[in-house]
Amino acid sequence: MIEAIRLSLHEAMTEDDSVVVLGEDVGVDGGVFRATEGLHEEFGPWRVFDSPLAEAVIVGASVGMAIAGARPVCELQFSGFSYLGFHQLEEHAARIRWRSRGRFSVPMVVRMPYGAGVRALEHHSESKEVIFAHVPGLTTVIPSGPRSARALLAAAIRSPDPVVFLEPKSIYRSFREEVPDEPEVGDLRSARRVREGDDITLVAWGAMVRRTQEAADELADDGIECDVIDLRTVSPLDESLIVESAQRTGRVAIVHEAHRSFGPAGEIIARLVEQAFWQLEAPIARVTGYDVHVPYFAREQAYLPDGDRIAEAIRATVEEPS
Amino acid sequence: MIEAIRLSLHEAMTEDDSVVVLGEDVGVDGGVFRATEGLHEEFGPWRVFDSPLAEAVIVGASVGMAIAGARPVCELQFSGFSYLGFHQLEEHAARIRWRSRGRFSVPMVVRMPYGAGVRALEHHSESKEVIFAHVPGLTTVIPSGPRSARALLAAAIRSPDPVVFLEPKSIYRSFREEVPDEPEVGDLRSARRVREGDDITLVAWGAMVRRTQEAADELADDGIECDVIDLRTVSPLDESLIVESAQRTGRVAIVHEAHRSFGPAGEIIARLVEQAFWQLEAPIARVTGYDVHVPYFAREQAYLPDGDRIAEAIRATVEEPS
Amino acid sequence: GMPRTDIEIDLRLEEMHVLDENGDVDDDLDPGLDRDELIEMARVMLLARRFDERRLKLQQQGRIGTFAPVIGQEASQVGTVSALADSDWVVPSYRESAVALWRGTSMSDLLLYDAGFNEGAHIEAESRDLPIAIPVGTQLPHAAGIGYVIAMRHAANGNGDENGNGDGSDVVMTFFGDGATSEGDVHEALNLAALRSLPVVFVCQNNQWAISTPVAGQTASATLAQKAVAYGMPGLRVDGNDILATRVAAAEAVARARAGDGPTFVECVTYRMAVHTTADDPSVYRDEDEVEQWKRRDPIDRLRTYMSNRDLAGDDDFEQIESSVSEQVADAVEQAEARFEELGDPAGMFDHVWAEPPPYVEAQRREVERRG
Amino acid sequence: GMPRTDIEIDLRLEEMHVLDENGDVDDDLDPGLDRDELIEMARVMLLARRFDERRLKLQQQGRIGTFAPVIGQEASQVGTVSALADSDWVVPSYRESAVALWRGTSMSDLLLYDAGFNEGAHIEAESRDLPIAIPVGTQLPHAAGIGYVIAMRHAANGNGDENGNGDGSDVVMTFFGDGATSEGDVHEALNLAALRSLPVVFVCQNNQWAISTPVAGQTASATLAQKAVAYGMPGLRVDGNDILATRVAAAEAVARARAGDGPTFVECVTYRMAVHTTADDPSVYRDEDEVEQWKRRDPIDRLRTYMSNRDLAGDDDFEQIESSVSEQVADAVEQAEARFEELGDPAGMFDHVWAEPPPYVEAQRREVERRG
Ligand SMILES: Cc1ncc(C[n+]2csc(CCOP(=O)(O)OP(=O)(O)O)c2C)c(N)n1
Ligand SMILES: Cc1ncc(C[n+]2csc(CCOP(=O)(O)OP(=O)(O)O)c2C)c(N)n1
Ligand SMILES: [Mg+2]
Ligand SMILES: [Mg+2]
Repeated sequence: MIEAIRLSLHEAMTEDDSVVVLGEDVGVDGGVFRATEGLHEEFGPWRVFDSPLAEAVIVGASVGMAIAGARPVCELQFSGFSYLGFHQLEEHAARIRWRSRGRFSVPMVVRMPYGAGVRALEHHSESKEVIFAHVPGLTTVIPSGPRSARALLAAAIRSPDPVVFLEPKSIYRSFREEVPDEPEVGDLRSARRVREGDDITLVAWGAMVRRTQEAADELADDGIECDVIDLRTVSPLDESLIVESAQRTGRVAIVHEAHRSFGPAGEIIARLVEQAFWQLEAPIARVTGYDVHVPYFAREQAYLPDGDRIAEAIRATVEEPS
Repeated sequence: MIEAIRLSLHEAMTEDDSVVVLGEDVGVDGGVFRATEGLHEEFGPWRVFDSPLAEAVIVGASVGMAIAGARPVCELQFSGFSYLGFHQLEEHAARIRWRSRGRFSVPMVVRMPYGAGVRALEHHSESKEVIFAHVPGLTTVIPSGPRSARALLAAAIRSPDPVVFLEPKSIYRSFREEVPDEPEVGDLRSARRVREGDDITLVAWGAMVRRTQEAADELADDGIECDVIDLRTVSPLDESLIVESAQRTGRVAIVHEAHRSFGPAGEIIARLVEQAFWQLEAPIARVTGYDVHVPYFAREQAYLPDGDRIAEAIRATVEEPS
Repeated sequence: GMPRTDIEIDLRLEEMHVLDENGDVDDDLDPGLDRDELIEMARVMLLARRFDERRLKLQQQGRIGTFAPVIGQEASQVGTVSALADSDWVVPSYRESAVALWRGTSMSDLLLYDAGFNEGAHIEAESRDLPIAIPVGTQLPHAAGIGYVIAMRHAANGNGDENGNGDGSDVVMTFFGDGATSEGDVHEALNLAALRSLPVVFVCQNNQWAISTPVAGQTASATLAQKAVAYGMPGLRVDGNDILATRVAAAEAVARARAGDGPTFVECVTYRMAVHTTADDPSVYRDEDEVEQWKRRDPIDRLRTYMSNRDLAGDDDFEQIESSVSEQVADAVEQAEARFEELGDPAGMFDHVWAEPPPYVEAQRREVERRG
Repeated sequence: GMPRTDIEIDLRLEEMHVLDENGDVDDDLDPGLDRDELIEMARVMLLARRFDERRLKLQQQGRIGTFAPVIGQEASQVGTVSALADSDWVVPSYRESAVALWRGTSMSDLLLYDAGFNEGAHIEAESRDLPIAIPVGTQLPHAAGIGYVIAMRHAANGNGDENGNGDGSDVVMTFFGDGATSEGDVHEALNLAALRSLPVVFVCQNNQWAISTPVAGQTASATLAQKAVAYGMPGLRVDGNDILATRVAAAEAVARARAGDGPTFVECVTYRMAVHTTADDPSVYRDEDEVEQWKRRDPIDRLRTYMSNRDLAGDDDFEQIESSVSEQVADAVEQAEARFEELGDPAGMFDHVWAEPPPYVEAQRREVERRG
């Protein structure tokens, strides 16, 4: 997926010379995950800015760049450090269009490696997307694989409003996928069905999509057919697909790596209760990270939802007598 | 309520000389809402520290103070500026006990005026409690009136772990309530039933409790009896009372001023779906702030849940045929 | 050898004033502004002053909400902003009403804003003035970002050297207070701007107070201008109640920025003569004496004395300014109050949040419309 | 008059070195440490070096995860931390393994940490060493807060003057890098510490790089020490590969803090000889030449030369240190690997998050226990 992201950045920079890449170590080094490799050499030190080590001004200067007509794509080295720049997102990026009554807008993207699973240090495994998702005016995207990452990033860069683009680092290099020769521009407002089934609706995003699909494959052997939805954009939430699916299957499980309490599943459940209550045949299951700090890496896999936990939740939900 | 808070601070400072109050303008000025009035004069410039204008170090120095054995109670002038210090909460306050394997702990309180309704400027009307509620290790408290504010603040100061104490500024001076002569120490782990009824469960906190109670009073005239629960502590969530009530009434409405999407109601709904699914007789209603930035004050009352919206949601939920 | 040596600071770090308290002037530094410009400066300073006086009354009457008066700081604002071209950028905090008036912002819009209507924040299509920023110091990163884009484009267009520096770029001027210097964002923005030699002028209005906190309670630094040393940036500290000094300093900083020689930290030493905002009661924390002291250095009086001494304007000119300003303020209030009536459709809260609102937000808007 | 004058900086801001590259010493500044202490310093420096070399291998073999080697910075760390008493506080970042070893942290704990076990972060009950802080610069506010409590108690106990300053208080020493100086938290903490004259020593290890960003890409400031000017704080810039210089500077700063005269900014000019962390490949962004240059100033070699020149230690002493250190490292690895086996109960992730976990978190723990 990291190559798809690099490709997408390269395509955007080639096509539009107002695209500026900035962040810690994104230049000469090409980024700690190599997402920006080669860009500094090709586009030079203005289009690709090795910034000082200062998250607030990385985000805040991006806001200014966007106001001045550029399309900044800034990288925060890990989402666990994004909180140092969060106030610039909440207080400004998300509000400048509104505050200026449409005079200025903030077409910027904040990319961050996100999530657990790469045996990293503390703060390098965070998944607190709900913090961004709760802010009006922000779009929060989490791709689940190379092709969607490339297309969604292209869409994010074109978006007229700010986008938080969370890249599940555990799938940066975990599997390959063909991407078409031609650039693709995704849709930031729609979820995608990645498997069809009538027995239960599974909702996941990011690295959890694959784990969920694998669990679904396994259960298919037992005759349980899962409808798997990759949210792609967490917020604004595309409720239509989820609601339609849940109305059909009557049973739902949501899988995310974020902490459970006050996590993103709550919103999905709330919408389903509002819009599919009468069709629900069983409690909605949450398979999530626990309500503890992501443990150091010796235990991180025990923190993350895995095939067993997902399968167990699916079985329990499907077997619940209605 | 502001007097109850001041009283509670005074009681704590008198009883325990490790309690330190700090923040912008909390000293000589007594705080922009006068919550700390008189403390500087009585306890001097060490116990009451007029800090520089710098939220990250207000929170971060409080973390250090707590590590060194003090009980800091810092004030952030408005919750809308808390994001500048949020990383210190997420990365340190909430984690130091865990990170140091229990060697150090962080018994600190972060007080902040919170919520809309006082005709204030932008950023002075925010209610993003979910951001704190989602962080493991943090306790998030929102009192609903003088007596509970005093008791809960006393408990927060005594808490062995960090507490975010959000003070709904619209009820700072909106109504009076007797407080007992003796100091009271509240319970940070329990919600409280403030009205009994069998027809519907209403969950609210902070300034919304009163609005909800008023709506409940009104509906009682029409024979609708509401069970009203004041959450008090948003996180860790005391699910037991809510679940018990919902199992009994079968119908629930949640009232909060925060934005709806990815807001706190989602978690309550998720728990109810997990634990009271079979007793629910109607979709759970959310009466909340909208998914837009809190508008400037000419429209803030239209943003906030009011009696009409609450009553309408209650009626719709109660009338839903099961 | 010399194992222990002082670190030399190789930066311009200067203090300056032009007018003395009697309106006398240092000829070497007198910028020699022409009469029309001086009259215009005097007019806008007075306009800002009278506008605030009126707003304080309106607020007391409950006709508008809280706001931050500029009274006492008019020279710090008009002197600096007047060194800009129209095509330059302005990045204000929340106290820059004299800046806004100099730049042509509608007073009735400002009143609308004060009355709690988002519509009051309207900005003209071609304007390069950012909206008010309330979170202290957080606007400085924006100024750096705008400066970055200016420098980048300048470099791309082959103007200036490979660093994008050279003659004639646009300039960004940003305003902040003494209290703001404690904020991390201010530090990060100053550092970035100096690192990349961006065309930004940082105007720090040291009005002695951050609400109830005096400068001495904010930092142990003897001056705020010396904070520039941390960034390898030149610093200028000027008498902020001396409009010639603020103008000279700003013009120098603007010229440096325009020439591609990077940012300057300009400290204007001034005084907040009124309340912090109308929610504040300064009698709790400061002496009326102090205010009286500063009244003697009133920036409007000093400009007037200078102009009289130099025969650039007489009493009748000032009377005429006074009456035109009064009329302008009265008109603006009337206009604004008429608009208060028209506005307030609650569904207006949904305007401009998104370029394209999501369906469920549209549904919320319809709900609000239905309720009316 | 003098309308335009330079701003004088009334602060000590000095550069200093004690040892030259040949191990010769400036007699005026030689702290005259006794042989035992020098031997102990040499031992811990070597221990840190060998420990890192071993960890780099273990990491390559996949037996531990990523970590940040201290190689090249041993004098910056041991020289400074050795100026503290045991009862003083240490607030580290993530690269302070030489500091940790000086303070007696168990090497097998460090290895456990490197292997991803939270148990490795264990801290002894009486220890005043904070755990590793990974978010760059965010630990400085903690140092300020600890310093605040020390000063407050000092004042309350009637020690020192009304500012809590006077003889004999505890001291806090905090460590951070060149890159960290760009962070807002560092700025805010320095400002607060200077404002209240807190007993904090700020040790900035300028190892020339923040991952791939050289100091010149971090700030336009000519030195990092001069950043102290922004806070009205004294600054010292020392040769960070000269353990006598780092020790002298730290001792001076510690004495100042202990006496109640406030914080000091100490810049140790040193070099990160190895990778940033094992996830990093420096060949992408820096020349091997540069590394070679710095190798000539290896802090361990320089101390050795000094000690030999002064007949404080000979080859056999160094051999003995070398072999005891090797043994210690080998023992620690063996011990740690034995512990890897015992640990890893997944439910351990719930330990120490709360003093009293909420019921639903307890239920989650039971779920994990059930799964095993
Ligand atoms: C980040 C942030 N924290 C706190 C506040 C509350 N507040 C508003 S103005 C102010 C003082 C600002 O002082 P200064 O920077 O000197 O500017 P002045 O008001 O004097 O113009 C404070 C604390 C805020 N608006 N933003
Ligand atoms: C707030 C934050 N942002 C980014 C990172 C990622 N990161 C880890 S170390 C580092 C460079 C730090 O450089 P410096 O302060 O010079 O310390 P050094 O690593 O050289 O010891 C970066 C960017 C981080 N850990 N924390
Ligand atoms: Mg001020
Ligand atoms: Mg470094």
